[in-house]
Amino acid sequence: MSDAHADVSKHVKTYIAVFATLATLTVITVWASTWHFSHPVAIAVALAIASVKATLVATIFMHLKWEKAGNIWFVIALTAVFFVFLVTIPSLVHSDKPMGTVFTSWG
Amino acid sequence: MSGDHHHEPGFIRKYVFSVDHKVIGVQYGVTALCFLFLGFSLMMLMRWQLAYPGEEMPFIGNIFGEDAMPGGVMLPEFYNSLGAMHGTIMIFLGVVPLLVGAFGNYVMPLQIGAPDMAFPKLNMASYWVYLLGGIVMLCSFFVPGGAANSGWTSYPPLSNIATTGQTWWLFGMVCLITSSLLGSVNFIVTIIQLRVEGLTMFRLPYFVWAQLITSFLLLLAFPPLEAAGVLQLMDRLAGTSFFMPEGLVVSGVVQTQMSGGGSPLLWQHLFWFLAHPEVYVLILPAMGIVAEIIANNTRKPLWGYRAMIYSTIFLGFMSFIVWAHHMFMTGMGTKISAFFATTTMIISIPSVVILTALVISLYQGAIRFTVPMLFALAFLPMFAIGGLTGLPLGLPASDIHLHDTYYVIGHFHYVVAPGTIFAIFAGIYHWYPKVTGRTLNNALGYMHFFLSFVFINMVFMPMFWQGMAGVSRRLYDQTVYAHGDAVQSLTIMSSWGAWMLGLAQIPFIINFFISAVAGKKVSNNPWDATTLEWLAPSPPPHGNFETVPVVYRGPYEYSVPGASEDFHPQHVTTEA
Amino acid sequence: MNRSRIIGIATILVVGICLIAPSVALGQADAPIASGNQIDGDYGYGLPPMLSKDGQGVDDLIIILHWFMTALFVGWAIFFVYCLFRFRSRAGHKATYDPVKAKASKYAEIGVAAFEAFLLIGLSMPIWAATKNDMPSKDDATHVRVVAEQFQWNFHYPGADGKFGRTAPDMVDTVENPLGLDRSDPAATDDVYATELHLPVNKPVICDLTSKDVIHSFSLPVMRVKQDVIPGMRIPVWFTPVKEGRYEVACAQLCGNNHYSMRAEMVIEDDASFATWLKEVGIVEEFDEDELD
Amino acid sequence: MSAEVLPYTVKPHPVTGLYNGKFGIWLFLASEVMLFGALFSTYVFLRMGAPETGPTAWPTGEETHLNWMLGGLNTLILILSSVTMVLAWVQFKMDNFAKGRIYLIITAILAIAFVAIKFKFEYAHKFHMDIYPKTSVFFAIYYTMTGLHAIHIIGGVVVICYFIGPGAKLWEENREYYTNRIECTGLYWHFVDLVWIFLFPILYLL
Repeated sequence: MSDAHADVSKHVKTYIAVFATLATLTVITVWASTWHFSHPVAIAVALAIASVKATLVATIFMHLKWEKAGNIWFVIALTAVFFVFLVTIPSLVHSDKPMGTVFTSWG
Repeated sequence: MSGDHHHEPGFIRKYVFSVDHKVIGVQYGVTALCFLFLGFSLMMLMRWQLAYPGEEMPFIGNIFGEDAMPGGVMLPEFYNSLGAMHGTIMIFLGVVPLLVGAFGNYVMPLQIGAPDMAFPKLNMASYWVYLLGGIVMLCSFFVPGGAANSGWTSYPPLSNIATTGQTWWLFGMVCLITSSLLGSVNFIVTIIQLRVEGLTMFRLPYFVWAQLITSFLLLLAFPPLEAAGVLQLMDRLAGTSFFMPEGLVVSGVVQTQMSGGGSPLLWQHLFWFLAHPEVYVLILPAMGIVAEIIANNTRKPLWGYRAMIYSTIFLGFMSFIVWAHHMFMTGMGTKISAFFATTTMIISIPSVVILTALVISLYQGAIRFTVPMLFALAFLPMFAIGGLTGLPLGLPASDIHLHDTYYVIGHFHYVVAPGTIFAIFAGIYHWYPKVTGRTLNNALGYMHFFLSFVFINMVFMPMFWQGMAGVSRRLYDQTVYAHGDAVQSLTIMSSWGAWMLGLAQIPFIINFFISAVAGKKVSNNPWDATTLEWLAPSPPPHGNFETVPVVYRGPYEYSVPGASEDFHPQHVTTEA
Repeated sequence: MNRSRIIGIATILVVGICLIAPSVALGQADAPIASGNQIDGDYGYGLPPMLSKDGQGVDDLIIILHWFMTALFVGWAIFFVYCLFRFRSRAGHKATYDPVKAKASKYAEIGVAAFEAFLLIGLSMPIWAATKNDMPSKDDATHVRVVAEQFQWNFHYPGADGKFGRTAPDMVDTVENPLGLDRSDPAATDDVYATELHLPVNKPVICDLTSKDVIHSFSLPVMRVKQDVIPGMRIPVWFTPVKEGRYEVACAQLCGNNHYSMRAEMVIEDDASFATWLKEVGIVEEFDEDELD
Repeated sequence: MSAEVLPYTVKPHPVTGLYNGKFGIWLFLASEVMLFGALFSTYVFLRMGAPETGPTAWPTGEETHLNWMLGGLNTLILILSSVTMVLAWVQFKMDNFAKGRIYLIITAILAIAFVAIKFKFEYAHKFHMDIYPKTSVFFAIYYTMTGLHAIHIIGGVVVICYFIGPGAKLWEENREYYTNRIECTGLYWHFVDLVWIFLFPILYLL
């Protein structure tokens, strides 16, 4: 990061623009939640907007857009892969069961 | 870069709150060895109850008080506490701190030619948080109801309804995990950033590679258990139901105070997401130590150095996606079990590659049977047994019979006890001269090795037969079952093996302390080794090297043809 | 020097084996089983008796695996010991710098991988699929609910109507109604509660496993059946006993202080004895209830 | 003391392009991803396991008793604080200490506002309504996730205040080092913001 002062000051505009976008997206996501989509669609929309916002924060505020260090990309990629496994696999136990299994002890 | 422009720090800064990686390494090492012995002592107590159930413990039966051992006979709750704490102490307070905290801290920066770790203060914090975790764990023995007694796996709902000791256990674990996280960040940055000139990634000693991959496992696998620990603390302290379904009836009392809606399986997933990579945290640095010692004592480059590194990377990656093979019996269908059984079979291949590479490294070598080499050599067949017996447990069908039996205990103890702990001993004998400037006594060392080798097999080999017979693990008294009673003789044999193994450590303990002051003084490089740590003075001063070394070649250039010496250190400029 | 070390190793190994042998022999004391009932079958150092129609696959897999493991280990160990002896450091012997071309190891690794794939796909997966998916028809099977609690196994038979009565947590009484059975439910009138698992021989059995408190594990070593009992779930297991006799039900998952004593007995008997027993236990149950009223 | 001896504490490594602290903070964030990942996993697990109806069904909309306006306001506050954080770094980078410090102070104030809204209006209101973590698994995960997030915010505030106050001495000694540390703090701060970006919809809106 050997940006000259001018380079960095150029970013300021970008930062403000990103803030405006993020604020707008926040409003949109709240607004969208009042549309009474069916549940899967509502979840998809909300998560999609959140992902866009997160991407903006990561690329601009966290400087990933200008980041050339391969190590950071490597760590992010590795973490992303394991994150996906961690979040998805445990929930699969609700569907993949021995025949005849039910989720109640009583009845 | 020499340390002479520093103010000489005071005693406290130098030996207690030190930021020097070597002092921290030694602190870790000594603390962890004490915990290792403590964990082993807990097991020696349990072995009495197992071998002679319900009989009064001789000599020391009365010192544990009426709450734990009335009339010298162990109570089941005390037995369960000992079991849970044996596992916890051995893994989290003994072996990992030794492999990573002690060897990693002391040896790794020296091997990469660094003056210290990248974040020395973080390093110090890591040790003190670890010690705090250890003290919390120890204190838990003295709270009402005793220490945690729901196994080292702490499966809820049992652990949720357990006595206060479990809360202490959780706080202790949060400390230990935090300590490991601080350590792992430090290790990765150090290895990537602080290597000296010329030391490319493929000139790194295998031990450093093992530490690097281990650190990634610590970094990414431990946080989920920290989260799970927080969730269990919430369950215990705030009355939530993360791991509790509705409609529980404990001892005839309907649990109406909790909302229900949780699942015990959630804990198991989060726990094993940590605990399977944890197995590789226990084994990879051990392989690293063994590889160093084998290369040095065969006087020959490691066979398949690159293949070993690629295998280790692959092993580390795969270790994150095999965790549910611990959970085949929890009501898993065919799809998830097929996925996890497949990944489990796949992960066995890189282990085979590494083991093969290490044994082929012996071929056409000139093997010196030094004490560290004997421990390192013993590691190979012991790890092979441990690894092979993992196969029947990794296949869901054969796991039906063997799951949660002594077979499992035998399997993972072969990996970590005669496996990893032998590697730890090998490392201690190997690097002791670097730390103290003196060698350990050889005669005591051989005695320690041979006795340990015989007795440790006497402890764990019978467990395979017990497991085959179907005896469940964690039984306070297996003779209540006909199939357990039939193999009680094996339990007695194991117990005697354990006690004899305890006695076999006496030569080591004597050797460890006496040699620090009275051992034979040696040069900086007593083993004629090639890696950078042997360039530094013994013991190395603050800042490690008198001049910053430069590296010209790979780590294991032994017996180079046409050279006058049979070793060619990494930092020597001249061609052989 | 080296020779003396090898002699040392040999001596210690011999001494070790000498120590092991008598301790095995000395340990063969017969202690009585807690319940005082005679448990059938020969139990020893190998696999316990296999008395289920479908359990042979598990045994076969275990046995094949152990031959495979032994072959691998012995082959590996021979090479290992050969290296230790042949390439020991001695006067006039020098290590070779260049790596040996070891094609054999590559083939061995590929062989191991291929054989593991066969074990997994050829043997383990079909057995597992059958254990999890091929539930026998409920019409020809004996259906039992197994209710685990600290530290006892409870067995609930549906009685003549083949229907289990309603159960609820607030009905539970540790002494009088461990199942939490609602006797006002018409399906519950003929339900039978027992603490021994009686099953007719040569007929498929379906056990629905539930737990009242913590995780237990329903283990029938002689049937090669094991399944964790997870609170909040009802998980079925099935098997077909083929030999009459009295056997053991074990808890294989740490469930608290007296986990070790969480043992029940399983009696496999002919249809007639089973029917008689069911009737007797049912009468006792109702008798108890009359007395309480 | 050791800072002078150790290479790459201030200047980036010629090959990796990173100074130690920046690499370290990224690794730390990776572990944080896994920490929150486990909680997200818990959320998904519990939600997918919840029955359609009955007392343990998953609450949505009004049933959550969560005020999306307060949540939304907090989202905006946190996003704004991310901007001021990055602007602070820009000012330090341009050698403008006084301005940078003002931005840091604004960041800290915004963060404190976030925590105040969280505790004073949201938690207090719910306690008042007798809604505690033990009320249902939804509130259990709500309190745990937002609580852990709030602890991260508080931790961040402590660090920012340190650099406004006693840590500012470093500026005199080594400007680049100080700016680097602000950059690392910023990376952490944006990450905390990023977590909230996900927490807000999954807890308040869905």
